[in-house]
Parts: sequence; structure tokens; C-alpha cells
Amino acid sequence: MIDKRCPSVADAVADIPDGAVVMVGGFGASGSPIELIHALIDHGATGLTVINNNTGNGEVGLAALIGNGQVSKMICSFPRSSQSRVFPKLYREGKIELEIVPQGTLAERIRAAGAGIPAFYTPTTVGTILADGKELRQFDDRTYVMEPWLKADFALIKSEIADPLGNLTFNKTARNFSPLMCMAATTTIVQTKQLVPAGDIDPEHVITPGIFVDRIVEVSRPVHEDTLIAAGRSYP
Amino acid sequence: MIDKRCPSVADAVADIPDGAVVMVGGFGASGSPIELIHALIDHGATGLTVINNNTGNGEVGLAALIGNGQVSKMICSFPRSSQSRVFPKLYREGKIELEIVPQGTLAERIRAAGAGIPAFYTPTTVGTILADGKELRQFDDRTYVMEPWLKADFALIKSEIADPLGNLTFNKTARNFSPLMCMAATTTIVQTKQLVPAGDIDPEHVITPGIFVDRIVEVSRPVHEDTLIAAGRSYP
Amino acid sequence: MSEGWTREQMAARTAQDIPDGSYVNLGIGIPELVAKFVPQGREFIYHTENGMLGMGPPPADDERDLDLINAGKKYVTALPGAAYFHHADSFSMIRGGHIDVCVLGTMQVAENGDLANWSTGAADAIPAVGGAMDLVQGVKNIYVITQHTTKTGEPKLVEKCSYPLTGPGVVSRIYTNLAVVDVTPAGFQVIELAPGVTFEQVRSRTGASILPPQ
Amino acid sequence: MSEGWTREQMAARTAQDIPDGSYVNLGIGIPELVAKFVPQGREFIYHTENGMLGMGPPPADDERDLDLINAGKKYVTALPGAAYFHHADSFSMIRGGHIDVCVLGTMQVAENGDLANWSTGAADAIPAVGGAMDLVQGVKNIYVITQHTTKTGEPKLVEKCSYPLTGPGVVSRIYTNLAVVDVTPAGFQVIELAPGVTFEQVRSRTGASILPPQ
Repeated sequence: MIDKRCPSVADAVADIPDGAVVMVGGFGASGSPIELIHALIDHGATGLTVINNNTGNGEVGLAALIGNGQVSKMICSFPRSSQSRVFPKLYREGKIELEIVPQGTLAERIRAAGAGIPAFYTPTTVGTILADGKELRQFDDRTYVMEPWLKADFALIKSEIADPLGNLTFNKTARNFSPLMCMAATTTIVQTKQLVPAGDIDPEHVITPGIFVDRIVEVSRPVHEDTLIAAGRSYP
Repeated sequence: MIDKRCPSVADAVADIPDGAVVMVGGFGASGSPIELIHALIDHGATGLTVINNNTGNGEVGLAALIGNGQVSKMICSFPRSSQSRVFPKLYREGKIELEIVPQGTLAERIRAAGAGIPAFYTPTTVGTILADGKELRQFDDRTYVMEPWLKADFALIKSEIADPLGNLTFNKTARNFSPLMCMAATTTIVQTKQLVPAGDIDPEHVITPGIFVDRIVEVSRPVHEDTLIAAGRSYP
Repeated sequence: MSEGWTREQMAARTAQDIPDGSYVNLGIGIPELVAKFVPQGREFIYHTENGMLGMGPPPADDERDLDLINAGKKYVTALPGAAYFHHADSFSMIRGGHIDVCVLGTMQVAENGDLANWSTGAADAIPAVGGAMDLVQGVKNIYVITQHTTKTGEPKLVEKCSYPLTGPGVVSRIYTNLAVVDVTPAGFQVIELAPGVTFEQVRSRTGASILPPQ
Repeated sequence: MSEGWTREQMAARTAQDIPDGSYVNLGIGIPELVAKFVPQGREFIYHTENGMLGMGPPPADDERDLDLINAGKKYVTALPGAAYFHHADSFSMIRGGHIDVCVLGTMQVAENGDLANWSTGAADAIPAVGGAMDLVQGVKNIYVITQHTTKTGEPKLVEKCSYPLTGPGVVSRIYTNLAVVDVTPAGFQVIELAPGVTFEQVRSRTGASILPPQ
């Protein structure tokens, strides 16, 4: 019988090695798999390349992972925000590398990796410094830039409902990059608020089919980054 | 107020001109918008290029449209099937053109059109005669072929539930190419089994967001190609 | 700030140019105010990059859903007929030309429609682009709402942007506190002056040649 | 057909090589029979190109759902834990390397793993490729089930395919009525002979050099 359940967040992330490329779901606080990130902090892998739209907020979750010195490179579209202090400090000190990718190109590069598409063309960044050094090409009299797929070794994902086969649903705008990252990582690790038997999710309502998921941990009362920050928390 | 409802299938297809490129949803009989296709037969536009995975069955629906001499070119992955006689006859007589596209490439080219991606690379067809004349390129020591987007002027789509904003759901494997075609056509015309007020479809369960849909006609008791063929029916 | 249109008036003026039934993406800042001034009898559907169509107004503080935010990471609501989707679908809507209007703030706009609104290019600036470059390339009509000059009085409508571009030749219309200005093949063209503002005032605060209302 | 394995036995033998928990795509014909012979204690999840994971066996005639079919356009069922998705997602699973095993029928297989199963190349043939070229390029393991020779006795395992290729060098293992044959850097390699079949019989009906079981 197929059963992708994993007993704890610690077990789920235990084999992430130093130097791994890790996608982290979420857009800002929404959809951020805080418990899995904190487990990765406890686990201690370093030299990570992390792919996320942002760079975390406050001193919990992704910001805490960065602050703990475990991340050597961020690939994201928007590394600043009102409560983002950890990344800017390390970046200015030259202690962390940054690859800036427009948000839509970031999403499409991740999808391409999951879909077996090694490269595609997009109009985004044409005529800007972010296209410097990239290959340009004309189609139908318009100029496009070629962008390569973006793969990862691991993805850390937060879902709303999951079954033991790995079928997932998400909650509102917490969906964001997560279904794409599930497709693009060699090993996709999911924390879910609710774990239900196979068949309980209507096949019409599955957002991420189980084929894209490797491990599931139930975290039935997940903390939310916004709540932690409002409470002045930090991790560890 | 936004209301994309259209009074009849005849009204819905009335402005499809001769020579239009028309995507038709469905995979074989499943998801085929029979009533819209029959309205297009009544309407009489000719010289159409039709994009569908197949070429219809029996003498109803897509096969009837082809048999009526309205289609000058088919773009599809699999123009044969056990009950497909109309297309093979016309093809052998040199009366209809055929562009054969592998099924996955067909789906991805349609999605690309809807997503603003003018071209992408795929491993599919590399080393076969279907890659003849196409541009090849190496990525990570593997060879890929470049494929362009595939757009249409109109898409004819069958949905299960729709609301007046154009949000859609589909029924089981009748989903197939339809959500992609909704994205890729300038004007997307939908026949739906059930029309409900805006808000009745859970935002989590919407498969095709209304932004991709232009016209909706309620066809509350749609005929099914399999049923028509079993009954020996033909159209008109 | 005290002359010409207020922020709210700029937003209201912008809203008047958006046709009924439009799919609209609003940038952070003054553009967000457009949603408060939808002309009577019209309906706009709001898209937010992080995966929703049918975005509604902010919730009351005690009705917040932590998982329902907009691209500016503010709490929002969902209207009847809303839909959620993932980022690749969301940016397919943008890049694929499905969104009718995007209203953005800016640092500079050039007379050829070049937009610079993502980076000062300063040596110590941390680059952060978000979805701006996708929006300007993909959305059918790019409108800009901005004060006519910076806080220190520098023109924001210029011959050539000195800041790094978000996109070349992408802006079609500009709503400032002083005027509504079109980007035309002949350069900036004033379409309408704010009440009490003269063309000469607009011209003197514009960093490029600009044509008077016709 | 009367010698060696039957169609069912070929399918059963194939099923034994598929690990528990595999995501499997079965082609039309003999490959479909694999689903009947899942070894005890194992579970496979079946993918069908037209948009479903968790495909179950055919329904009773009176329980057919006209909108629930497989890629061969036959009526099927959905098992608990199934999921529906559109064609781009379905072929992302294929092309993106997410499917573990695909079992296909064939017209010819060459000693270098070339597969020809979509067209005879005859002048009056109507080309029809379906998803075959996507499957052979994308799925991790391509297994072929086929009679060892055509009905007229021509070898289907050959030095070089005379029919147009579906994909070059894609097949890893072949299950015929006579033997299980691996495609190796040294060419065809018999892994197992069907009961009562000699290596000499296999060799005489193979259109390329073939190595005996080790």
C-alpha cells in the first residue's frame, strides 16, 4: 500500500544535505511551511540555495533559516518587505548571494522544471538590465528572452488537506507557488493541516496530484508567521 | 454588471467567420461540445482550421463538421479511431490538410499561447521524422526541439458548471484540453450543463477562471457523441 | 501635494477611464485607491498576482483570514465569483494578455513610455522586482498614477529615465496630481488639466517637452 | 501464439518487474492486461494521458460514466485517491519524468532500444501519433510487451527499425511470448526464457544478434 506519511517534521527533513537546493512554498507569510523550516533549522544543513518569492519576515521561518547562516544563496523576486531585516543585513555584508528573478518568470521556470521543459521564451525583462547577458530572440516581430527551468532537490510545502497518496489542497491565496514547487523538486515534503483517508478529497478538487508529493507530515495546528511576528517571537 | 451569458448556441457562434482557427475541446467523445459544433454546422462558416486531439467519430459533432466540408485543415495528435471514417476519406482524397502534433506537445503549445510564451523546448519527437525541419538544441547534454505556441480565434468548450462571470468546472476526464483552449483563444465560447449564480462555485474548485471565458450558453441536457453514434444518428 | 488633484481624486479620475467589465490589476500605493472609485454602473474584477481573481475590499480587523492576502501582502476579501489559482496560472493571465488594465505607481516615466519603478540603481540598493516586469509586458493597458514631481520637486515625467527600466515603451497614460497625460508617438500629450492648474504649470514641472490639451 | 507465454502470462511477467508504489502508464492492447496481474502486496497507481491518476478497472456496462474514459477511449473507473487534471498537467507528469513505468506495444524494437510503434510509413497511411512520443521521451522506464514475431513470422526485435521511429534508444526491457529481453550496451540480452522455449528458438526468431541468459 502506498503511504507517504512521515512521523514528524524532523524525520521529514532529516536527509536534506549541506548544499541542497530547497524550494520553500509561500508568498510572504501566506503558505509558508513554518514547522518544516524550523525543523530544517534544527537539522542544521548549511550552504543551502533557497528558492522562495521573498526572504522571510521578522526572525522566524525563512528569515530565521537565513539568519542562522544556513543559506548561501537566495533565488527570489522580492527580497525586501516591511518586516524583512535579516536578509538585507547579510546581503549588505556580502554573506549571502542573491539571484533576482521576476515573479512570473520565477513561477514559469519552476513549472518548466516540473513539466520537462528545459527552456522557454518570455517578454518579461526585455529592454531592462535583468535581461543583460540573456539570449534574445524575435517571434512575430516582438523580442523575447530565453529562460531556463529551475529545479530543486527538495521542496518544503504547506497544504490544507492531504491524503496518504499525497493528493493536496491549499487554502485561498496560500496556494501561490506551492503546486509548482511540488512538481519541480526531486523530493517534495509537505506539512498538512489535515490528513484524510484516500478518497476523502473529491478527485475534481485535488490541486496537486499525489504523484508530485513524496512525504507528508500532519501539523494540525500550524503557527502562522504573521502571528509569531506580532507576538515578537524568534527561532530557535 | 458582468454577464457573459448568451441566449443560444446559434447566437454564440454567429460571428465565427470563414477561415477562422477554431479550437474544439474534448478528447474523443468526452468533453466534446456537440451542441456548439452543430450550431457551427448550421451557421455554415467554411475554410476553418480546427484544433482538437482527434477528428471526430461517426457522422455527428466534429466528424459532421468535417464531413460538411467546412474544415480545410485539422491540427491534431490522433486522426484515426475505430469509428472515424469521415476524416480518413477526405484526407485520402486530398480534400483536407493535416498537421500532426504529439499529444503532449499539442497541449503545451496551446497552454503556451494562453500563457504568453511564444516558444518552448521539449524532448518529444527528437530523433523522429516529426522533428524534421524543426530547430534542435542541447540543454544539459540532451537534445530538445523548439515548438511554437498555438493560438486560435475561437474555442468551443463544454463545461459542467458555469457562472455568469465565466468560472467553469468540468466533469471527470471531460476536462482534458478544455481549460487550455479557454486560455488560448481570442474568443472562448462555452456550453455548460448547469449555470449557477456567481458565488455558487467554491473559489477553491474553479478550474477555469472567468477571465478566460467570453460567452456562456446553458445546454442543460447535452447529447453525448457516444449516445448519438450508438443510435446511428447523423447531423444535420 | 496641495495643488491639483488629491490622491483620491487621481484614483477616481483613473477609474473613469476603465471600461465596465475590465479585469484590473492595481499596484501598491495610490493605485490601490482606484477600487474605491468605481463609476456607478460599472464592475471591475480585480486580479492579484498571488493567485486570485475577484478580490474584494480589506476585511474588518476581526474578520481577517491570514491566508487571504493580496500581492502587497495586505489582508483582503473574496467577492462572489472569485477564483483561486497558482502562480503559473496567475502570471499566464498577465503575460498572456488577459488582464485589461494595470495601474502602477512610478519613479519615472519617459516620453516614449519607458517606465522605471523598481530600482533606483543605487549601489547599496537591494534589487527587488516582484511582478512589475511581467505586468508591464503582459497587460493590455498600463496606466500610471503618480505625483507630477518628487517630494524634492524633481520631474517624474522625463525625456529619458535615469533609473533602471521596468519596461521600455510600455506606459500608455499617466494620471498625476496636475494632469492626465497620454504617451503618444509625438511624446507627452496633456489630455486634461486638474481644476485650477494651468498648462504652463504642468509644462514647467515636466522634464520633457509636453503638448497642451487639444 | 501457442508457444511460450500467453498474452496474460506476458502481462503477469511484466507486472512482476514493477516495484510497489509505482506510477504506471499502460498502452493499448496487451499492456492493458498488466493491471490484472499486480503482484500481491504491491500497489500501482495508473495514469492515463487524458487526465487522471488512480484509474480503476472497467465498469459494469450499466455503471458506465460517459465522461470517464482512458486514453484508449474505453470506459474506466476512478479509485479512492484519484485525481483529475487537464492535458498540460497530464503531460507534465509524463515529460517531467514523474511516471515510473510505461508499458507499450510495438511494431519493432531495435537492439539499441529504438522503438517504432506509431506508423508503418506506408504511403497511404494516415499518421496518428497520440501521446506515444511524449511517453517514450518522458517516462523513466519504457517496457515493451509484444509477440516475438509478426503474424507472418517476421522478427519484431531487429538490428535497425525499418518503420519510422517513435523514439531513439528509449526501450529498456522487452517482454515477448518467448523471453524477457533487456536492451543493453551490448545489444539484446535474454534475461529469462519462457517455459519450454530454448535460447536457440529465440535466436532464430530475432532479427539481430542476441545474447543468451547468463
